[in-house]
Amino acid sequence: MLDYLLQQVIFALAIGAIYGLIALGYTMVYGVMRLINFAHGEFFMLGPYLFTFTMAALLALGGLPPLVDTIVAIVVSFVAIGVLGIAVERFAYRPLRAYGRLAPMLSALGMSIVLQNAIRVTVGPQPVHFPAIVPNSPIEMLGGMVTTTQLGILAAAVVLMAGLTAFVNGTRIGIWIRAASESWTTSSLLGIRVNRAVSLIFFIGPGLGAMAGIMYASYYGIMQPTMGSAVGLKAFTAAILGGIGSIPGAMLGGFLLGAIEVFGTAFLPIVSGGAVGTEYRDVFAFAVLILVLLFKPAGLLGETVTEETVVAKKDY
Amino acid sequence: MGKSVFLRRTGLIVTLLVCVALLVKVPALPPYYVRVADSILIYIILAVGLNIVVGYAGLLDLGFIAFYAVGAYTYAFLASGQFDIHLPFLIILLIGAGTGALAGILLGFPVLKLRGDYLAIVTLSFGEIIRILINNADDLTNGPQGIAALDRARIFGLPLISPTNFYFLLLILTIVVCGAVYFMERSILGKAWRALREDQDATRGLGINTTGLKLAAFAISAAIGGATGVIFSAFQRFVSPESFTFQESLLVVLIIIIGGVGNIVGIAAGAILLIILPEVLHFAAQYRLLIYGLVLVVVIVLRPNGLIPPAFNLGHVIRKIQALWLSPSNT
Amino acid sequence: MKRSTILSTLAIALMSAVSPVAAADIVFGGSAPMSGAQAEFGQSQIDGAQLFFDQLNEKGGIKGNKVVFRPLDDRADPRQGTLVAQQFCDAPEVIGVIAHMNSGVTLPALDIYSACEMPQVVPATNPKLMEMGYKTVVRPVANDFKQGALPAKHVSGKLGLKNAVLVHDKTVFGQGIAGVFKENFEKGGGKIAGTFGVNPDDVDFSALIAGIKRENPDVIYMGAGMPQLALFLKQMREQQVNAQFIGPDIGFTVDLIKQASPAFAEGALLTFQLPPYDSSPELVDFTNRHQARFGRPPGPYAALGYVNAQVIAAAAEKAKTFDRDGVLAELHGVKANTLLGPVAFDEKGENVTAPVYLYVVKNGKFELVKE
Amino acid sequence: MALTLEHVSKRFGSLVAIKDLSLTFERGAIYSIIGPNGAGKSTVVNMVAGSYTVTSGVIRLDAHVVSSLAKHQIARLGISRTYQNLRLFDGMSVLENLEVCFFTDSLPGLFRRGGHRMTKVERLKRCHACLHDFNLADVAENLAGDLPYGRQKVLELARAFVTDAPVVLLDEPAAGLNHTETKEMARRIASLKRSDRAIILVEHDMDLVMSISDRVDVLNHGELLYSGSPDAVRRNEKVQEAYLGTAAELDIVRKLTEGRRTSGGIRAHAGVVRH
Repeated sequence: MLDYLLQQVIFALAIGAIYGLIALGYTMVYGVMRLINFAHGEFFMLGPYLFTFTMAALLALGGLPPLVDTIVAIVVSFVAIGVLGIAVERFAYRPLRAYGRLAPMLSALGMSIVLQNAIRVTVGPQPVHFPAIVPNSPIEMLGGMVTTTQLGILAAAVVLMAGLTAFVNGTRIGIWIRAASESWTTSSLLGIRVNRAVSLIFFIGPGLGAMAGIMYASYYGIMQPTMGSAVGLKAFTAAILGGIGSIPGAMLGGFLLGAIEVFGTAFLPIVSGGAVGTEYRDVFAFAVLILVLLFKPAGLLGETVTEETVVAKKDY
Repeated sequence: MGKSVFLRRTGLIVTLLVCVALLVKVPALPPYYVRVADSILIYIILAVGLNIVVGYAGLLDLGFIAFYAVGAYTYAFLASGQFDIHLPFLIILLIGAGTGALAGILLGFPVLKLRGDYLAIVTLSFGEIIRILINNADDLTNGPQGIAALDRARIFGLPLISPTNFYFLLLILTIVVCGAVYFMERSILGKAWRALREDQDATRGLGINTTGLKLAAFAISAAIGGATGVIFSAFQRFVSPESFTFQESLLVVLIIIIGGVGNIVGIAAGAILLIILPEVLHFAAQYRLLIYGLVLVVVIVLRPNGLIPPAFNLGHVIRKIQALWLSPSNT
Repeated sequence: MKRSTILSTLAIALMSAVSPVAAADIVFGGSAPMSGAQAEFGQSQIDGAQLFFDQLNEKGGIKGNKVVFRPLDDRADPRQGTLVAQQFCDAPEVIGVIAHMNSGVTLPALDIYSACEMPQVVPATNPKLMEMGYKTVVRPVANDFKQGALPAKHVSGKLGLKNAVLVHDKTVFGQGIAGVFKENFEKGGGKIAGTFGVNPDDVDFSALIAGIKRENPDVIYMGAGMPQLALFLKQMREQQVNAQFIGPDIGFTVDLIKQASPAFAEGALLTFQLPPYDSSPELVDFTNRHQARFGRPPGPYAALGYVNAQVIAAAAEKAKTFDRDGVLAELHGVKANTLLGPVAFDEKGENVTAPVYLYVVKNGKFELVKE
Repeated sequence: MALTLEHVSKRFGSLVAIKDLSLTFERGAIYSIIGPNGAGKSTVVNMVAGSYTVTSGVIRLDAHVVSSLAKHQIARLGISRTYQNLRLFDGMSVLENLEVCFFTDSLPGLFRRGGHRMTKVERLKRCHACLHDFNLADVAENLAGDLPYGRQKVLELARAFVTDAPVVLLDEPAAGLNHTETKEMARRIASLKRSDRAIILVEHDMDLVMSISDRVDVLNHGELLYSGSPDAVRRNEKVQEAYLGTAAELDIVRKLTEGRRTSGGIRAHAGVVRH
C-alpha cells in the first residue's frame, strides 16, 4: 500500500507541476487585469505546435547538434508565443478596458475559438505524435517508479516558478507588475507605465503557458488542437483554488488539483468501497473546490475580500 | 410636425410588419427556418432568464445550463417510459420551473458569500457537477445514452408535433417571460438588484438582505431555465447529457453580452446573431468556427456595450409603440 | 437602422446558404461533427463518402446524372443535429442522407428524417438506433453488439484469459461497447474485476493504471476514443502492466501505433468492420485514392464513410424515380458489394452479414487474427 | 433610550484600533467624533454600522444588541450611514437611489418581518418629499453618477435620512467640499436635528464640528481622550496637546487643516475615477 501511495504521489506531482505552470499565466493576468483569460489554454496548445515547426525548420537547415536545436526551438516558442500574447492583448483586450469585466472575458473566449480553429484548419484536427524531448527511462525509487520525463517536468516547473517568483519580487519591472496588480490607478499616478507592465505580463504568461504545453506534449507524446481548452479549464480551477492573483497560490493550486485528481482516481473507489467510481473524479475535484471556497472565499492563498477589507481599501 | 407624422407612420408600419412577420410570415417558412426560429426563441428565453442574475444582479453565472438540464430531465422523467409516468405537458412545465428554482436555491446557498469571479467558478463547477451526475447516474437517467421516445406534448388535448406548433408555444412563452422580467426589472425588486450590482456593501447598509436578494435572482432565473428545459426536451423528444455542456452555458452568457447586458431587446438581437451565424456559416465548412470566433471578437471590440445601445431597451420600445397607438394628439 | 441592416444581411446569407444545384443532379446529404473535439472522426467519414461520390462521378454518375454530396456539420450536438436534419428535409433535391456519426445526435434526428421520408444510412453504431422501429433507416456497418462480442469470445475462448478490467469513457459508444464486451466475456466464463469510468478528453491515466495494476487483470478492454486508446496503452505498458489490451474500431489507425510507440502497441487487439486495407484490390485502390485526393492516408472512419456512400448510391441506382420515394423503395432491398464485402439488410435495417474483424498489432503493423 | 458602546475593542491583526471604548449617544442631539489620523474614528462608525465586526465589547441600540447582528439587520433597526468616499448607486437615478431604501418595506409579508407593506404610491411620496427637502427635486430622474460632487454628497445624506432612522452616522460629510458647500452642509445637518434622532458625525473640519455639535468625543490611539461640549473641548489642554499639538504649533496645524480640505478634493477626484 505504501509504495502504491508513493507511486500515486509521483503522478500527482507531475501532473500538478503542469497545472501549476499553466495556472501561473491565468493568475498573473488576473492579478493585474481582473480578467479571466480564456485564451490562455490556447497559448498552451500553440507551444508544442510551434516547437515542432521550429524543430522541423532547424532540422531542414541542418548543421546544429540536436541539443542546440532543442534549446533554440524552446526559446523561439517562448518568444513567439509571448509576442502573440502581447498582440492578442493589444487587439482584443485593450480596447475593452473601460467596459467592465464581462466584455474582455468574452473577447478572450472568442480569441480562444479563433486560435484553436486556426490550428485545426491549418494543421488538421487529428492528434499528432510529439517526440519526447528527454529520453524517457524509468528509475526505481523507494519502491515507486519515476520516469526521467517526470523528473524533468518537475525540475523545469520548479525552476520556472522559482525564476518567476524571483523576477516578480526582485526586479524593478517585477515590482511594477506587483504595483499594477495592487492598484491600477495608484500605479499610473506614481508614474508606473501600467501598459508596459501589462504587455510584459502578456509576454511572460503565454510564454510560460507555451513551455507548459511543450512539457505536456512531451510527457504524453501527443499534441492536438483541443488540448488547450480541456487542460486550460483545469489550470484555471487550480489558480482559483490557490487564490487567483497569487503566484505561490497558482503553484499550490496546481499541485493540489493534481493531488485531488489522482486521489479521486486511485482512492475514491477504495475509500467509498466501490460505491463511487473513478467517473466521479471531476465531481470530487469540483466539490473540493467549492468546499475550499466556502471556507476560504478567495482560495487558499488569496487575499480574502470581505466587506472589512473592501471598506478599509476604499476609505484609507 | 410633418416629419413626426411621417416617423410615426413608419413606426406603426414597422411594428405591424414585425408582428405580421412573427405571427404569419415565420410560421409559413420552410420547417428548417421555423426550427432555427425555435432555437432562437429558446435561447432568448434562456438569456432573458440568465440576465436576471448576470445583467441585473451583476453575478456572473457560468453554470446556467444546469437548470435547463434539470428542466429537460424533469420532462424526460415525468413524460416517458423511463419510469412509466406520463403527466400532462403543462403540469410538467410548472414542475420544471419548480425543480429549476429549487436547484437555483441549492446553488445559491453556497455561493452567496463569494464575490466576483469566485462565484463564476463555483457556478461553473455546479454546472459541470450536474452534467457529470446526469452522465453517471445510469439507473436514473440512462447515463450517456439519454432518454429517448419521450411523450408528445399536448396542450388541452392538442398535440404539439411540428416545429411550427412549438414556435407558437415558444413565442407565447417568450412574450410572457420577457413581459414578466420587464415588470420585475422596473419594480422595486429590479431596483434592488441593480443596487446590488453597483455596490453590494452599500446595499446591505440600506437594510437590504443581499443574501435573500441573490437567492431570489438565482431562483427566478433558474425557474425560467427549468421551464425552457421542459420545452426543449418536449420538442426534441430526447435528452442526453451532450446537450448541457459548459459550452452551452458560455453561449447563453455570450448572447447577453453581445446583445447588451441587462437589455431585453439586446438579448433578442444577440440570440438572433449567435444562433443564425453558425447556420449561415455552414458554407464555410471547416472554417466555420474560425470565422465565428473572429466575428465574436470583432463585434465585442467594436461594440463593447453590446449590439443594441442601452437606451434602446424594451421600455423604450414599449413607450414608442404606446405613443403610436394611443392618442395621436399626445405627441 | 444598423440592426436592421445586419439582420437583413444575415437573412439574405441564410437564404443563400443552401447553394442551388442543377435540376438533374442527384443530391445526397451527409452529416457528422466537423468542428470541435470529434472533428477528426467526423471529417474522416465525410472524406470517405466524398471520395466515393467523386469516383462515381468520374464513371458518369448514376445513370448519367451527376451526384452532389452536401456535408453539414452537426458539431456532435443533438440540437444542431435536428437543425441539419430539417435542412435536408426541406431541400427537395436531397434524396438520401448519411447521418449522423453520434448516436445521441442521430436519435432526435430520426423523427425528423422519417417524417419527411428521407432514406437514411446510419453511421452511428449504437444497437438501440435500429430497434426504434423507423422504416427509413439502414446500417451497413456492424453495430456495437458484434464489435464487442468478437474480441470477448476470442480472449475468453481461444486465449483462455478469464480476468478482465473494463475502462470506458462514459460516452454512449464507449460505455455501450464495454457493456457488450462484459456480457460476452462473462458468458465465456470470464470474470470482470472492475469497471472504471474516465473522461472522454482525459490524457493522464497513470493513477488509474496503478490502481488497475493491483487487480492484476490479464485483459483490459477499453471503450474510448482516440488518442485516449493510444495514451492508455502507452501508459499501461510504461507501468509494466502486461495484460492483453483490446480496443474498438476507432483505434484501428496507424496513429495508435505511432502514439503509443510500436514497442508498446505490440500485441494489442483491435476490432474493425473492414478486412485489412491490403486484402483486396478495392481497398488498396481506396487507400491510394484517399492519399491522392486528401494528401493523407484514410482517417479512422474514412472507409466506413465510403461504404455508407456505396449503399445509398446503390439504392439510388436501382430507384425508378430519382426522388425520396424511389430511393426509399429500394433502400432495404439493396444488395451491394462494398468495401466491407456483400451488404444486405434485415427488416430492422441492419446488415445481415456485417462482418467484424479482429486485428493484432505485430511488428508495428495491424495483422488480421484468423479464427 | 440610546445607542451605547460598552467596552468595545477592535483589533486588526496585531494593530489595536479601538481600545475599551464606552460611549452613549442619546437621541435629540448631534455628536461629533474627532481625533488625529488613525485615532479610530471611522472604525467606530464602521463597527456601529456593522461593516466591521467587533473584537470585544457590546454595542446596543436601546434593547437590541447591535454588534451581533448582520449589517442589513442593523440598518433595519434604524442605524443608517454615509460613507467617507461616496457610495451611491451611480448607474441609477437619484430617485431610485432613495427608493431602494424602502425595498424591504415594500416586500410582501412573507419576506418582511412585521410592519405593513408599503405601496408604491407611499414609497414615491416619501422619496419625493425627501428630495424636495434636500433640494434634489430638479434632478430626480438624473443618474446619480452624473451629479456634481457637492450634490452627490447631499444625495448620500438624503439617502441616510429618508427612512427616518433614529441613528444616523455621517462619515466625513464635508470631505471634498469647498468652503461655501461646507457651510451649507453644516446648516443642513444642523437643521436635521430632531428629538427622536441621534446624528453622529466623524469630521475633520473643525469649524463644522464646533458649530453644530452638542457633544464632541475626542479619540486618540483608539481611546477616548475627552468628551464634552465644543467649548469645553476647545478649552481642554489635554485635547489641545494631543490633538492639536502645543500652543506654539497651533498656527502650523491650522494651516494643515486648511490644506486637508484641498487634499480632500484630490481624494474626491480619485473617487470619481474609481468607477
